[in-house]
Parts: sequence; structure tokens; C-alpha cells
Amino acid sequence: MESISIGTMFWMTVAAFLTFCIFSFLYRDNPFYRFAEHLVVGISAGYWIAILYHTSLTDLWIDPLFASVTAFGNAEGSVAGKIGMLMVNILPGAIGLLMFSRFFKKTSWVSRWPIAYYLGVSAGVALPLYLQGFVIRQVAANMMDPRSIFGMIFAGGGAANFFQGIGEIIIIIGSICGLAYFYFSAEHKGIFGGAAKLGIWILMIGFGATFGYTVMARISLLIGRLNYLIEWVGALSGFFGS
Amino acid sequence: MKNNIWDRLMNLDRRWVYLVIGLVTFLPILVMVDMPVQITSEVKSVFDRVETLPEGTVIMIPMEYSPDTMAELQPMARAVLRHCFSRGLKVISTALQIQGVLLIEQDLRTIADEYDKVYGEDYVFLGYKPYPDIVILNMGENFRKPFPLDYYNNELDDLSMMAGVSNYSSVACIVNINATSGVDSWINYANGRYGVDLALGVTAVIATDYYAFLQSGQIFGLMGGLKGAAEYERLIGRKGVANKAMTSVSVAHVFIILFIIIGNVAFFASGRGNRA
Amino acid sequence: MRREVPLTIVFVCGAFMAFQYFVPHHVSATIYQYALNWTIIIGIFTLAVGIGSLINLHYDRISKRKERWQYSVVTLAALAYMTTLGLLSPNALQDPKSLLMTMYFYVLSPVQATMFALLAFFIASAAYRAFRAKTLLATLLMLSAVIVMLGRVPIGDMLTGWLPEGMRFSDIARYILDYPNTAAKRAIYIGVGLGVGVTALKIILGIERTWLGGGK
Amino acid sequence: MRVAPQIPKAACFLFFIAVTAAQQPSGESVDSAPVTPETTSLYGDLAPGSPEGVTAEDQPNDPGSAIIVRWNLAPGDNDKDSLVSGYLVYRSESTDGDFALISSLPTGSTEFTDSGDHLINGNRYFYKVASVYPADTLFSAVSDAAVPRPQFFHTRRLMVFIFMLLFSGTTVAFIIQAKKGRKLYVRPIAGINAVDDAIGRATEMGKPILFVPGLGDASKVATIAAFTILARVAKKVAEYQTRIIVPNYDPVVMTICQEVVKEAYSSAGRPDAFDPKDVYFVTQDQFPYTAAVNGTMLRERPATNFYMGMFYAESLILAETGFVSGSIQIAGTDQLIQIPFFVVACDYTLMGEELYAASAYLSQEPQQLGTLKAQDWGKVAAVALMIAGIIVYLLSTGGGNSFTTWVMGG
Repeated sequence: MESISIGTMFWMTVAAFLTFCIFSFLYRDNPFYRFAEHLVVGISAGYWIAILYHTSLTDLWIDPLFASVTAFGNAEGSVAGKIGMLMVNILPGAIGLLMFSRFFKKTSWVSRWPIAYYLGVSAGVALPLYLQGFVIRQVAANMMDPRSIFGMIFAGGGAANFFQGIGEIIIIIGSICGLAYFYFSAEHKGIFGGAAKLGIWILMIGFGATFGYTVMARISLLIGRLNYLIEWVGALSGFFGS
Repeated sequence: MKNNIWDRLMNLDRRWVYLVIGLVTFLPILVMVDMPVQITSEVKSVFDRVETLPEGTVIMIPMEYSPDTMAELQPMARAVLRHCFSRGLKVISTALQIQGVLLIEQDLRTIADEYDKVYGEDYVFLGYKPYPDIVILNMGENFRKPFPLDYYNNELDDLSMMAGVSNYSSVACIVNINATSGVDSWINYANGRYGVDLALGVTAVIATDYYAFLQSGQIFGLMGGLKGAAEYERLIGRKGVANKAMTSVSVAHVFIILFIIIGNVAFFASGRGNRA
Repeated sequence: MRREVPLTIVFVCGAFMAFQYFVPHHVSATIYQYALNWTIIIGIFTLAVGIGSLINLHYDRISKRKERWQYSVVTLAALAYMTTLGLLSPNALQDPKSLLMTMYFYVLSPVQATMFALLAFFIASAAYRAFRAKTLLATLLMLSAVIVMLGRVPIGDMLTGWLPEGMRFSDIARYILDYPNTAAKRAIYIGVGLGVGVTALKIILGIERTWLGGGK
Repeated sequence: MRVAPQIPKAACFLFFIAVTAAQQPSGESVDSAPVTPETTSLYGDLAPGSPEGVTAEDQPNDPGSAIIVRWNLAPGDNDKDSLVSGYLVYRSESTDGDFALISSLPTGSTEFTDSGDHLINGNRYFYKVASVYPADTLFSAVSDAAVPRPQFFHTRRLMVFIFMLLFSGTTVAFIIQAKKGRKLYVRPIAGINAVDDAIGRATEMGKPILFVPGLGDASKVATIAAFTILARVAKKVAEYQTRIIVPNYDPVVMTICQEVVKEAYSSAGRPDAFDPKDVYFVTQDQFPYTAAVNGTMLRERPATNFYMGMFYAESLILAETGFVSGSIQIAGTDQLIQIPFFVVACDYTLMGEELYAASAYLSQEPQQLGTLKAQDWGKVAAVALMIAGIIVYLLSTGGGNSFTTWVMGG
């Protein structure tokens, strides 16, 4: 087996050390955890600066801005079009710069303009998108042919068909009752209260299922970390053994 | 207040729970306890394809996983690589997700060393290039287009294995081990556009989304998460990390359920259940 | 000025984007693309404000020698180091062997993965503490979780292997995931969709203005 | 590089050559005269033929610059015979002009979308499709002229458009009614009442309150709802003279949280008590952020933790650590997968829609409460639409299918 370079061994040990630091948190807060926590906050903030600078800022702003400036040296195209393009590329930067008004107490209210733009665009995009994806699509998914459902239940197509038919009824009734649970305009009383109660039962069964479903993936992650530590021990003994 | 065993169990320090979970996950990794794992046809068909390729055939195993997804996909990648190397197949690999390149390079090298494979003769690692869609498309024309040099800065033509290997038409099939949404690019471009036979290894959670491609014949095999890896390990007769993990996972589940039962017994035995 | 301008911006941008969804024309599509890009660019400028806040907080701890100020030195040093690595090298992100990526690989990602792995412990302790059959609701939550857990691992089917196919833990788990779970999801999705809709409208119409803070 | 349409399956060598040819930017012009097959025996009894019924038309509901070409399968393109090895699509700007090869498609294809800036809106385009046989390539007749155009209204989104207008109208109507002073009944919600209690508890204990606005950026409506809850919490905190700590994941969220908390302090008459360093940015990275918030919980020992907004896998890490530090915990998220973990580990959880309701509740403005009524009417409308769909199915299965497709939209 090829021996591991001293550099790789060093970095592997750093990674193993940090793994132990984080695991130590399970016992209690301690200096090792605090060290790892503070280290990784700085590292990740710096990493994101690099990512955003190299990807978003250059691709979306700096490069197009330069292109629109150099376009003036080009004979093709109308001057008005070029000025328009330049404005389109200058403006977001200018709006972004308004954020820096926060650094001064007197002007900090100016920073609400970019925030207003940000929230306005976000809310406008979200409104039809959520109504479509979360409301209309889900409603349409509940439009099932009752004849095929009853066919599955009563036509004697075997247990599998029977339970599938029942399941589809559970979906329709369950989701309507779930909505009843969230209904704010009436108290949970009478028939309506019964529906709301059935609704919260269905919600709880669904939550339990989601919980149970993720356990395996979480244990897999722990196994992944433990395997890394075992590998590191192996590499370490190989490194000092050779 | 009576301080009997039930009360103490009710207020058990959480660290005991942590310790038990840690131990029951860790011990099966050290000691092999066999758990029956059923072999599914979609994993078997990947194995069968690799098993029937003649010695010396070139196979492509692109790998896209990173430290946060390696727990599920690394055992699978290793099992497939072991199978290929043990059968004397030649392997071309890429890593089109930047976060995983170092990891994948290590994995490939480690497994190749196990079988005394020589770089350039038995396997080639092309490494990383940004914009996976375009890289996948360009490799369909020629590997040398996106990768004039391999990961170690060798000219591809200087590597004896690459002689006569121009593009996907020179490889028998692709087994893509992928934790990213880039899976779709391999399906659409490598298989869809260039018609290479493609099999996938993906994480357990997203595996359910890809059964449709299996049925439509766009992929010839599918491995999902640790379970898929465990099956593959069994097929090559070398039960390793994934099979141990299956035991860990099973035992950990049992213990979590035991904890729930103990918690409930304590709850009712301590008399709090009656008051509630 | 301080309130009217932002409220006008919110209304104009919000109403435009909401109606844009229904207009496939390329002019509308282009404006949409620019509008989204601009939010990203503004976000990057704001990151500078965020980093300023981070530096300010830790610098304050150090300069005032607050409790555990030494750790703040670690944060600021790491930040400076990583930023330098990232900004000085033009292709640090394209080169897997760069020091920036090495730091990512051996420092950042082990911590991320280990934090994530803590969940294995927390999921167990939470289950132990909270899954108690105190009420009908708690019992339903617990039973459904236990059945799905058993249905996901080989041992569940070992326990129920003697039952006919369709009655084993994995089958029941599948059934719970396919039907009651879908019903629950659907109810929540529809509610969330309406909640988001109303909140977005309140923002656009200027009824919801907590984000404006105070001032005249 | 132009991205190819999804092609399901193809492995033919001929096809491969064709693809390579298609990538020549100029595109070769081809002779349009049909080739007479010389070696008919090659195909058995079957006579090879060109694709019939070639149509080309503007793609609907698009920004423009796209045309859909459709044709029927050529003879022998089926599982039994599988004689055809692919199709070639050609385009020209006049019926008798040069037809350039623009794409090659595998067997079984009956459709191709030609799109991109090379199609000028308003111009006329003509298409021809050829079927490729082992020894022959047979050309279809030229299609009718197709004119790419952009559309001004997306017809498949009509249902959403109607729903959005009705829903917005209802919301505005309720707001106006509430402004006029009409009393609107809204039932109490347990989790929301708990918010006030928890703040009271924190002040009694003299400990700080931790408010985690989640991992969403400010464009997420759940995060926006969290701002309103933060405003309420911060105001109480300012009144009771305790401290509020808000660690942030997103810098835009941080600036808004600062504004919100600052305003709460000044409206409580204590503007000087606000310390901007208590509303701070950590890092825009899930687990480092979680690590830092965990540390804060164990060191500051807050009396109450609020988790409001978007949460992912870190939900349980935060909530379990908060439990260990002995805090009362109130969560609210619309992230379906994380709700169970909050339900299990927190004292109160605002599930999904309740998060949005809470922001209206806590503001205590009548017009905000009015919007809750609109949400309820939305639910009634949703259930009514569901039932309508089921009734249409009872009338006719085909009608049900097309109604569902229409509602679903695109």
C-alpha cells in the first residue's frame, strides 16, 4: 500500500481532532468544542465570501458591468441601447451600496430601500407560486375518481386493491379533516370539532412516520463519522509503522 | 417523593442514552455480525453487467459525493471499484463535484492499490472541471476535450490505457455514483444523447425518485444508499462497511425502540401515567 | 420619505412580480431574470454588512476582554485567513488542490458532518423523552414512528417474517407513508400555501410593515 | 452550447454520426428529392416510407422563439420490426429554399421543439422530417409555415390566476371590514398564548430570550412571518427590561431583525437599551451556524428559546440542546419534515399555517386578524374545489381527467 504523505496525515489528524471536539459536546460544553465552534464560524464565513465573490458577484454583476462598459468601444449597436444596458448593470450595485448606509446612524434609514426591493420581489414571486404549488396542485391531486376507488374496495380485487382503495379515502378525508383542524374562525365543537380531532390524529400519524423515516439516515451519518475515525487510526498506525 | 428505580429511569441522564447509541452503532462496525440482506434485482443487474464484461474492457465510474454525503455512497463506490479491479476491468473516473474531488481521488487510489493496479495502465482519474452538464456532453465527443490533462497533469495520450479510448463509445457502460442532482445530467446527456448504458448509485432518500428511469429502461441498474451498498458487497462476496452498517443501523433502531418501551414502562410504573 | 418610498417600492415590485407569473412574453421573462439577479447582488452587498457585524461582535469581546475573549481571536483569525485564501487566488474554487479547498475538506466539512451526525444521538434522546403514551395524540405519534422505524430495517421483517406478505412491518410502514402521511402533508401544504399567500399580500399592500422598523 | 432535448434511448451508430453532423454550426443543405429504395429486400415485406403528417406550429405559452414539430412514426418504427434507426429534422425559411439539418432524434420520436434565438419572432419557418433506414433516408413533405410568437397570457395558469384574484379580493374585503370596526371571531390557539407566558417567565427569571429566525433568507415568507413574532417578543422584552439575543444566518435577515428590535425598544421608550451586538450575524453555513447557536444556548442559558421560520436538519440539534439548557422552547415552521422534530422536542410548536396565523394574532391589529378570515375562506374554497373535481369524475371519467388537468395547470 502506498504510504500517505506527511501533509495528508497532518490534515487527516486535524479532521479527526475536530470530529472529537464536536462529539465532546455530547458530554458538555467544553474548551475543545468552543475552539472548534469558533474556528469553523470564521472558516465558513470566509469560505462563503470566496464562493459569493467568485460565483455570484463576478458572474452576475462585475463581468456584465465590464462588458457593458467595454461595449461603448464597439461600433455596433445604438448608443441609447448601450446606456440602457449600462444602467441595468450599474443599478443593482448602486442599490446594494445603499445597504452600507447602515454603517452610519443618520442615514441608516436609506437601507430600507434595498430591503423594500428585496421583500417586494420575494413576496410578489411567492404569491402565485405558492398558490399554484401548495394549494392548487395539492387540491388537484385530491381529485380522484370515486368510481375507481369504490371499484378497488368492493370489486374484490384482492387485499392489496382493497387497502389501496381505503388508503385513497384516507387521503381525501384525512386532508379535509386536517384543514378543519387549522380552521381559525370556529371553535372545535360538534361535528366540526370531530373532524378537527380526526385531522390532528392524521397529522400526528404523519409526523410519527416522518420521524421514523429519518432515523436510518441519521444513524448512517454517525456510522460515516465513526468509519472516518477508524480509517484515521488505520492510517496513523500505517504511517508510524512504516 | 419516592426515589425508586422507575423514577430514576424517568429522569435518566441523557448521556446514558448517548452512550448506548454510540456503543451499539460502533460495536457492530468492529465485530461482524451477519444480518440477512435481501438482494434486489436492480442491484443484481449492475453486478451482472460488470461480472460479464470481458477482462480488459474499459468501464467508466464517475463519482460525485462529498464529505457530507460520503457516509452513504463511499461504501458503494468502493464495492463497485473492487469488483471492477478484481475482474481486471480498466476504470476511467471523474469527480464533477468540487467538494468531493480529494475524497474520490483517495478512494480510487486506495482501492487500486489493494489490487496492485497501475495508474495509467489499469485506471485513469480525470478529476474535476466546472459546469458538469457541459463536461458530460463534451466527453461524449472526446474525453480529451474537457480533460486535455488528467488530474495529475498527464497528457491523456501518454497513458497507455487511453490509447484508442476516445469517448463514451469506447466504454462498456457507466456506473455513476452520485449524491447530487447532477444525476439527471448523466441520464439526459450521457444516456439520452450518447446512448451509453448507465447505472446509478444514489442516496437512499432520493433512490425512490429514480425507479421510474429503471422501468423506462434509461438506466439498467440502481443502488440506493447503504442498503444498496450492502447488497453489492454481498454479491462480490466481500462483506464490508455497508454490511456492518446494516447491522449497526438495525441494532440502533432496536435500541431506540427499547428506550421508548423502557420510557413508557417507567412512566406508567412510576404512577405518573395514572395522574396524567 | 422614510416610509412612503419603501412602501411604494414594495407595492410596485410585488405587484409586478405577482402578475409576471402569468405573462410568458420574453420581455416579462427577461425582467423577471434581472429582478432575481438583483436580489442576489443586493444580498452580496448585505453580506458585507453581516461580516461587519460579525467582526464588530468579536472585536468588542476582545477589546473589552469579555469572558472567553480568546475564542473570538480564533474566529477573527480564521475569517481573515480564509478570506485571504479565497480572494487572492482567482481560481481557488476550481482547483481541488488549492489551500482553500484543503481547508474546506479537512476543517469545514468534518465539523459539518459531525454536527450532522450528532442527530443520531439527539433523535434517540428525544424519542426516549417524548414518546410516551401520555395522551392519545402522543400514542399515535409514537406508534407510527416505531412502526416506520421497524419497517425501514431488515430486523423488522425478521420479526414479522412469519406473517403473510402485505402484513409485515415494511408493508405497514409503506402504507403509513403512502396514505395517512400523504393526507397530513396535503393538509399542511394547503394551509401553508394560503398562509404564504396572505402574508405576501400583506407585505405588498403595506399592511405588514414590521420590517420597516420605526421612524417617520 | 445548445442543450439537447431529453432523448430517452438510443444506441445506434448511425444516430451517433447524425448527432455529430448536427453539431456543425452551419448545417448542411440536403437534396429534398425522395430517394427511391433500391434494395427493398433489405426490409422484408415492409416498404420503408417517409414520416407522414408533419406539422409545425408556434409553441404555446412561451416567451417566443420556439416551434413544435410533430410527425407520425415512419413504417417499421415499432418494437416488432424496428427498422428505423432515427429521424432527422430540417428547417428552412422558404418552402423551396435550402433545408438545414437541425437535429437528429432516436427511434420512436414523434416530436421536436426547435427553440432558441435563431428563430425570429414573426418570421415564417418550414420543416421537413426524414426517417433513417439502414440503407435509405426518406424525406417527408414540407410542413405548413410556422410563425414563432411570444404570448401575453399563460393559458394553463388561468386557474391560479382566478384563484389569486379571488383570494386577494377576499383578503382586501376582510381588511376593509375589520378597519370599519366589524368584530371578527378567531378562536384561541394554544401555541400563541404560550408566547406571552414564556416571555413572562423569562423576565421573572431575569434571563435572556433567544430568538432564532431560522435558515431562510428574507425572501422566504416564513422568515417574514418570523419578523412579526420577533417584533412582539422584542417589545415585551423591552418593557420587562430583559435581554434578547438574535443570532442570524442571513445578512439581510439580520438587518431587518435589527430594525425590528430597535423599533420595539424605542416604542417601549427605551431606545438606549438596544444593543445592536445582540442581533448579530454568525455565518451563512448550516452546521457552523448551528454549532454557534448551540454554544450560545449553553453559555447564556436563555429562559426561553424561539425557533421561528425555515429550519432543516438542525431543528432537532437546536431543540435538544435547548432542552438540555433548561429553556422553555417554542417553535414555528412551515417546513413539513422538521415539524415532527419540533413537536417532539419543544414545549409548543406552531405547525405550518399556524406560524402565519401567529404573526397576525400577535400584532393584535384588527386588520391583521381580518386576513385570518381570508385564509379560512381559502380553505373552504380549496375543499369545495376538491369536491367539485370528485363530482365531475362521477359524471364522467374523461371529464374528470380533463378538469383535473385544467386545474393542475402548468
